[in-house]
Amino acid sequence: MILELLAFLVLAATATLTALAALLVRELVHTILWVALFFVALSGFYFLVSAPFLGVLQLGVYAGAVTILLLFGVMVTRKRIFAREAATGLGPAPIALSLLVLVILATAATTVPSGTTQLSGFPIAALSTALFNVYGGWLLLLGLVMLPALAGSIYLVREDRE
Amino acid sequence: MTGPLSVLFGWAFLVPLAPTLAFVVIGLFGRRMQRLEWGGWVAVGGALFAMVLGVLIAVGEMLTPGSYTDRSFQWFTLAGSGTGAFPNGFSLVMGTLVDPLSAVMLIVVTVVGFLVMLFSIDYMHRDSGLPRYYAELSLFLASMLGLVLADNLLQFFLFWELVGVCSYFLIGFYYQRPAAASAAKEAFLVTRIGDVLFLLGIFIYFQQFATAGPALGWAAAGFPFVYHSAPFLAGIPISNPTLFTIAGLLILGGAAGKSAQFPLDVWLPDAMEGPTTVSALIHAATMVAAGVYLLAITSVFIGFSATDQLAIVAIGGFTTFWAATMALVNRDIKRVIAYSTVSQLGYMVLAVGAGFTMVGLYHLFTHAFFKALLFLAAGAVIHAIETQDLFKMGGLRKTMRVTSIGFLIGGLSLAGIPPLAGFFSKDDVLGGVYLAAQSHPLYWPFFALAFLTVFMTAYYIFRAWFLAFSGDQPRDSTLPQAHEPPWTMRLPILVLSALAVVAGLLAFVPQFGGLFAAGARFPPTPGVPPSYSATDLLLSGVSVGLGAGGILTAYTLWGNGRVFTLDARSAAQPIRRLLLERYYVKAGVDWFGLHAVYGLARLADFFDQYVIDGTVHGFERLFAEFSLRLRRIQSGVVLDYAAYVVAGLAVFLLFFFVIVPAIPALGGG
Amino acid sequence: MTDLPLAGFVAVSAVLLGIGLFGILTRRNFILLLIAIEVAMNSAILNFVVFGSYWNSISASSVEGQSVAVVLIGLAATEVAVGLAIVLALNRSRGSINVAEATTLRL
Amino acid sequence: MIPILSITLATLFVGTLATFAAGPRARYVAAAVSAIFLAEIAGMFALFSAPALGLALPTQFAEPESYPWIQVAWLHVNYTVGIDGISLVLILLTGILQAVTVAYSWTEQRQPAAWFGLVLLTCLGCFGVFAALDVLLFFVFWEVVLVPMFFLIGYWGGPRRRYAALKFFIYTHVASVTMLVALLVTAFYSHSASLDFASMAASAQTLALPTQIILFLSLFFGFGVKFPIVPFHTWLPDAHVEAPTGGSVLLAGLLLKLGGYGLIRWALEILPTGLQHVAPILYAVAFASIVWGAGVSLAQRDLKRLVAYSSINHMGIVLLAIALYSSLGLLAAVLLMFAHGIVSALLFMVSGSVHHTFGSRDIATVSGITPTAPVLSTMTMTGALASLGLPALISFPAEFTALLATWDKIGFWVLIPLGALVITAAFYIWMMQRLLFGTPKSIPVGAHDLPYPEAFAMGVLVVLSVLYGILPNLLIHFIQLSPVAGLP
Amino acid sequence: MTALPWTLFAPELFLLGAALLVFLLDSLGIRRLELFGGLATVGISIALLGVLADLRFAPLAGLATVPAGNVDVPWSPLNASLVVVTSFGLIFQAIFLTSALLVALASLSRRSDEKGAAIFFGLLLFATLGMTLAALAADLIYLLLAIEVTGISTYLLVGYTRRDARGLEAAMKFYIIGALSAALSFFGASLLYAYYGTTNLATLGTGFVSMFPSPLGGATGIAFLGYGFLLVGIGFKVTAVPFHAWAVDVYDGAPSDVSAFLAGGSKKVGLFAYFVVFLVPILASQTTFVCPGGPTPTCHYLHSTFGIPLQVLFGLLAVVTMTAGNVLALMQTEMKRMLAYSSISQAGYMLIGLAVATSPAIAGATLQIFAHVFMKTGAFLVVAAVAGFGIGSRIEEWKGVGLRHRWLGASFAAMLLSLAGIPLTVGFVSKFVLFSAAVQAQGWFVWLAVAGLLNSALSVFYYARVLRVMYMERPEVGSAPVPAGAVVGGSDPPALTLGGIGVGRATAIGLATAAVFAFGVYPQPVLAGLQMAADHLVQLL
Repeated sequence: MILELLAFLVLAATATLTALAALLVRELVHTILWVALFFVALSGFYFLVSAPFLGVLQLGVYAGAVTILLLFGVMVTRKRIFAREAATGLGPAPIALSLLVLVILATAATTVPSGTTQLSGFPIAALSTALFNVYGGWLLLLGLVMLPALAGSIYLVREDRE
Repeated sequence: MTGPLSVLFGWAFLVPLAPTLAFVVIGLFGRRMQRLEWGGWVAVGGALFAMVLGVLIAVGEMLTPGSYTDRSFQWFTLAGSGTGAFPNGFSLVMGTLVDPLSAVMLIVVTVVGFLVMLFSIDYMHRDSGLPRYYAELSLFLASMLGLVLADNLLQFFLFWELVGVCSYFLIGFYYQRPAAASAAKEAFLVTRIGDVLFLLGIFIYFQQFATAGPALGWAAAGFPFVYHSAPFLAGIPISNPTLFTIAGLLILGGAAGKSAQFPLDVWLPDAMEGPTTVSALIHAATMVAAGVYLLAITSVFIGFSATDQLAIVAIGGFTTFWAATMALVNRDIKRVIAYSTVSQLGYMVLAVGAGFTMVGLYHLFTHAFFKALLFLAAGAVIHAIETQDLFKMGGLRKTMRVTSIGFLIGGLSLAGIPPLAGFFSKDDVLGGVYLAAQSHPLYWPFFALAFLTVFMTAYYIFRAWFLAFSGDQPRDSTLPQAHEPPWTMRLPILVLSALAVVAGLLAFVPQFGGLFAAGARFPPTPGVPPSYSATDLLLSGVSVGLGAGGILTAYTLWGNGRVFTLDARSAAQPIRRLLLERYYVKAGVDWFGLHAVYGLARLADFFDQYVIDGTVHGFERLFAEFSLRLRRIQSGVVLDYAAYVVAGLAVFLLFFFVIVPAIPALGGG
Repeated sequence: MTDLPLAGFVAVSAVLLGIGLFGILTRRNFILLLIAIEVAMNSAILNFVVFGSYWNSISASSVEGQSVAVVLIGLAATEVAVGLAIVLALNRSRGSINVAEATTLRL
Repeated sequence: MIPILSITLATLFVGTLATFAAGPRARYVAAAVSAIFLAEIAGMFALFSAPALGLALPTQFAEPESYPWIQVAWLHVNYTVGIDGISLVLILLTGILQAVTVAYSWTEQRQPAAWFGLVLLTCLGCFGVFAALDVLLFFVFWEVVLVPMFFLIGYWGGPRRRYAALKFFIYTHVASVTMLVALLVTAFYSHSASLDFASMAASAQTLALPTQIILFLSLFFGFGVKFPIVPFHTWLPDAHVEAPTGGSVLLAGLLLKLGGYGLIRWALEILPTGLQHVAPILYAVAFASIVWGAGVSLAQRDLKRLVAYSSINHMGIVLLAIALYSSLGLLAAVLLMFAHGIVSALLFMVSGSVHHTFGSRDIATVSGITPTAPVLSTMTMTGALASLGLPALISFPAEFTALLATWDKIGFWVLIPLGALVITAAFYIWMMQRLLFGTPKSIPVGAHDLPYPEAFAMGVLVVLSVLYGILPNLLIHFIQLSPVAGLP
Repeated sequence: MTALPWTLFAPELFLLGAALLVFLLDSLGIRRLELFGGLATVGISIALLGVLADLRFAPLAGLATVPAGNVDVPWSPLNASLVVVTSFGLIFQAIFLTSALLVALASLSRRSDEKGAAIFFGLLLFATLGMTLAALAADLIYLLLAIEVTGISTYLLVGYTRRDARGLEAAMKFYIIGALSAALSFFGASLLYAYYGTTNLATLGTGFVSMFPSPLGGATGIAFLGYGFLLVGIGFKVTAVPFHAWAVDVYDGAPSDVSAFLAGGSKKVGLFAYFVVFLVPILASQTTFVCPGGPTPTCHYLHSTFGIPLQVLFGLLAVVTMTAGNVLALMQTEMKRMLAYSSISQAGYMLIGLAVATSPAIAGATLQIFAHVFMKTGAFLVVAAVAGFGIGSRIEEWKGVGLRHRWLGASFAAMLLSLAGIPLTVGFVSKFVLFSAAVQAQGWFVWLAVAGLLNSALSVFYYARVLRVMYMERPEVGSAPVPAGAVVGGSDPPALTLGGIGVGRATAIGLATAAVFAFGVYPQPVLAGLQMAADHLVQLL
């Protein structure tokens, strides 16, 4: 019990801090490292709430593929993080806004019963059955998202011949 | 009641129709006729027909005393809905009514009309635009006859307006002269003020009679009440005497406008910008008398109110004096006669107001002839020497004998020298007012003014005669050689001279006098001329003496080519100036028109453009400005756009978490 | 079977969303923006997973939440891919991936 | 039963399309359409006069033609057309003005097909408004009028035409929208069975009094802007001044009448109680319009602007007459609308002819045109005199009745419109003095009297104003075949 | 859990098939615009015919007989059905397909040497596919994913010109805001899932009888949060203010044909999503459900507290959206941006339907959506056509266009008048029905109608201004290049020829114009269908 709670707290801290760090560090390559760590921390959560399949998926897709993709993007663009970041025309308003949303969300979170709750996972087989059976439509749509994304992205990044 | 000529009464509508046809013919084919100079003769023909028929009808009326004949058709009708002010609806009619009053007027209008038309043939032959002149004159004649024969107040008003507009056009006949155009405008607008009051007066009568209609057994309310209702009047309960008083005052307003009574008198002297023939016909004999005629036909209602009568007496009496003073000093021959017209109209109004309706009409009758005579004679002078300035004239007696005699007869008649026409009628007026003042002490001052005016009248008209006709030769030697006018002009002068002599005496012919005695139509105010009692004879004597004194004064100052000049430092000089400037009324009216009314209008226009429309523009600018400012949020920076999204999110969440719980209607609270 | 404070998870996901929004609003580097969007997306996925487990503990047949999570992980990855494609095209065309500089279209 | 209204609508529609397509020969097509339209109007009069049809019913419409248009559970819209005496007279006005506008602009050179087509379309819209007995149909035609007028002003107009066209379009559209909302609220709040006039009029009586008052005021604003009422009138001078002559003729002659007609049909008849309760407001607005229109006219130097402001004055009297809510008042209002349609059309034609003959409409600089253009001068005088209410011309019976009704209903308040009559006379007379009379000034070389088409068009109007001035019963008889007869 | 017959998906399959065929042919090296365009046109046409056939032959009044699960256990949080075929959805499908068809037709006339024809038509087909699938959604996640299909396709579609910096900038903005919105949507969905334990649209937001206690108990705050996030996330698609800002830049930067599709087609999917997501809680709050035998631990009825707040919020959103859109458009100098703002304000009108949430209002809003397809798609297509003459997007460049090209001018004028809500056009009818519905609902909804009508009056300003430029002003010398073959001479500006537009585009514009008038004069069949669909939707929910 305590162990789980402790794990939760550690993971929560890690996830939050890595996410922040990823957005705030000056070197883009470091950012990618923090992001990877963030994804790992999230997958830790999934293990914690008895969703090991998702944990693995998270590790594979995010910590693996997405991170590498981002790294690739960084290398191609070869741009350092700009000297001063938070300087849009709106001044400090964005920070205030995101804080405001955060506060409201946190307030709402307090209405959630504060006691511990039982969270249980289920066999991976059940998940896959559901995914390909009941929720097949979602996967189908995911495929339909990926198809134009693939075609379009390739077209977009391809150099013109002439 | 039928008489020898009463079969003609039904055909009375032909009287105005003849000049109407002349108007249409000249209007349509005038330009083609101009070369052949037919236009004038068509008009003369129309007027001749009207005169013959009109006089015959009048004679017929004399032969069947006290009769009246009404022929009418419905103009438009309104079906009643069973409720409201006119439960049975009402119908408006047009028609002709022949009775003693209209008979008198028929004679005046047709005779003077015909003579003036005839006079015009040569008088106007040098002018361009003659078809227009004859068309307008014919239309005027038609309208005037329509007015005279009107059998109800609405029709009366309709033709009243038409004669007004004809007068407007005829005053402005020389429209290229700014003064003429301006005078025409002034005449129209000043009389329009009166017309508007008159119209309201009509409404009041109409409504009152419509209310009383069922009591009178009328199926539908209507306007034919002026004469028809008179016999019933005794049976009408006057439900609202104040309203009747107000109506009488409003009618007086209308009459004052048309008859140039104070304070609406300013237009008539200026109207002399028109051709002299027009002045003779319209602004002396006929149209200006329509106001008096109106008072006469409505006197039956006005008689209900002492206030109205006093108001009429006051207006008439004061105008008599007021206009005469201005005539004393004027240099313009036509304007002198014009002031005299205003003054004489004042006598008529005075008489009607004092309750002697038929006396007023009697004076109207005689005045029409001698005033037209004066104008035509003046016209002949102007035609001959092409000036209107008395101080340039002189000695015309020698070259224009007929004219000078005509003018003399007219002048004597105007001055009230017996046995000329003016004597009898003016005497009757004075006598009547004297009689009325016995029971109405407030009439005295106006009687005094009117009496005093007799002297002034004689003075100013003979001042004019002496200046123009006596002496050896014109004071201005550059004037063209004067000559006696052709027969078309001489004939009307001669005829009118004769009428000016005999018109007064005609009243002693029983049949003719009967017209004026037919006051039985007006029960509250018998209009019988005063009998010649001792007081009357004394009054007549004093009046004639005053007239003679006036003539003598004029001779002393102006006779035999003398010119009386006032010392520049004389105490009378400011008075003379005041009179010449017409008491500054004209200047005041002009100022009022140009600065007060037009100024206000300009102000309103400014307000309209810059405040009302400015507000509209303000809204436009407001939106534009708002749009331009709001557009700045579209900065092109995608991060800003994201911020809007998040801000919207924040607003929604705040709405759900702060506002919804706070407001019971939304499910919170 | 684990007992954990549900509110804690909700709080974590809220904080993650907040960080994501903060990143989206303040970063100008397109790649950092992509990362911020991923953070926000993952907060949603976390919710789905956690509440999926919760509802599953109530009714053994409820696999909805985790199924959603699976699909969303795929979707988020696809989005990153598309985003990167746009980054590359933009970089090639403008020579910059600073999104705040791309303001040709405005007003 | 002959569906003459639908036939007329169809012929007008086909005629309009044909005119658009006719190219340079558009004017002949337009003339033919006008002739057919007039013939059909004659047919309507004939049908109306036929006693066998038993049409002398006060509040019913002759031959209502009704077909379902939009029918869903909660919304019943029909194509319903029908006319009563009021519509009939205004339709006659439409026919007359269409014909004379076509005649007046016979020699239009710029895009003639579009010009004549748009003129016909405007008249089609007006006809539709006068014939429609359904809220939606009414509104459709009401707005249809706007578009061609927008183009007429904006393409063929004067120097500031674009501004004026936009202003006209937006200003009146805002008002229309208000009117539509009020009508919809009336229909739905009273649970009217359909949007048909009869159904609306029947059910609206069930509304609560405050609702009726608010709705009436909204409708009044909506229709009032078209009138136009002070202070919502400033679109009018701009639109009129910038519009081409034909446009002004239709604008003043027909479009202003839409406001009056709408107020009678869709406000007075549907919400009579509302009207009676707010009558003082209407009086006040009417008085303001009357006095303001007359007063501002006095200050105008531009002939067209003067006539435009005088329209405000005259329509103020119409409003007053309507607000009286009496049989006589309503009769006067309709008569006055007809009269104003004829007379203002004549005066706008005069302005147009003065403008292109003498190169300016400034009455302070153009002076003494009578010797150069006697016919034009005569037309001007007739128009001005008719407009100031001279007897024997068309406005007199109307104004007279209106004022009588006013006196009958509200007593000495009638002094306000009566006083304004003097101002009206003043500005017309002064205009005539400056424009027609006096020494000829700034008369361009080669200035000539009216060309035949213009003289013909104006001549027709002059003849009509004399004819109806002398024989007003020709109209009054028909106007009374309407709710006019049913009012107190 | 019920399997649906494949035939129901025939339209979608045709679209998918066409899309795949396009990509396949492209990868085989066959690069012919006519071929791709033809494929797309045919595919969309067949799909549209299929949808229309469904509408016609399937029971219009009660299509949702297919997913029996929905009907059998309406309150089950575990309902697994993702797809439901409703007449409402079918109508939306038809709307989407119509927009796509017009764009595809017009795009047939693109320059045939243009690169990326395959990708254009492929993405267009995919975007359309996503929209049609969204219209079948019975499940929130399914709905959001389908929208994502459209989203991803359209991001790329906007940037498909690849070399065009403006297009790429637009794509970038579109993408960032779109991805943000997607994240917010899914976060909202996760909260709703947390609260209700289901993602089934028919259940979400209802006062449901839960077999299980929600972990959140009565903490409706979480659900409110979920709705708030969804409002924002979908609001991006709808271009509701303040989530609209991207749209203007994107419509401006994207090729006009793509803008036509975005404004005419893809934003409607957001509205559809609004309808199916939010009508449930709104309508649920209007009905009372009582557990048989009173509330028990296993049957407790949560009366939906979301209804009125959501309606108010939608009302505010509608008013703000239409007003801001109109005000922003007032002084606009770019044609496409003006049309974009106009599109935003039109979205505001449509939102009234949600605020009022009666079946007439839903029908009215749908009619407005239907109308908007023709007006806005048509307008952007004309802009593209006019651009073909070298006349750019600045409004002042359009001087005299109406006179130079009568047919294009007349079409554009018709579109503008329709957008402004002038009668005899479909835009008027739709507004009339919509605002009538608001009035019919009485209460404060009347003010929505008033606001809408006043706004439509305000909008007249900028539409009329364009008409003024097109018809009442002469082109400045040299400002507009005179195309070869134009008739020069006389005082009239040179006329533009019909040939320059291309048959496909001319057909598309012609169809749109004809529809604007045809449905404007006789909307009865469409309205009756929409009303039935709306009635059915309301019953279903």
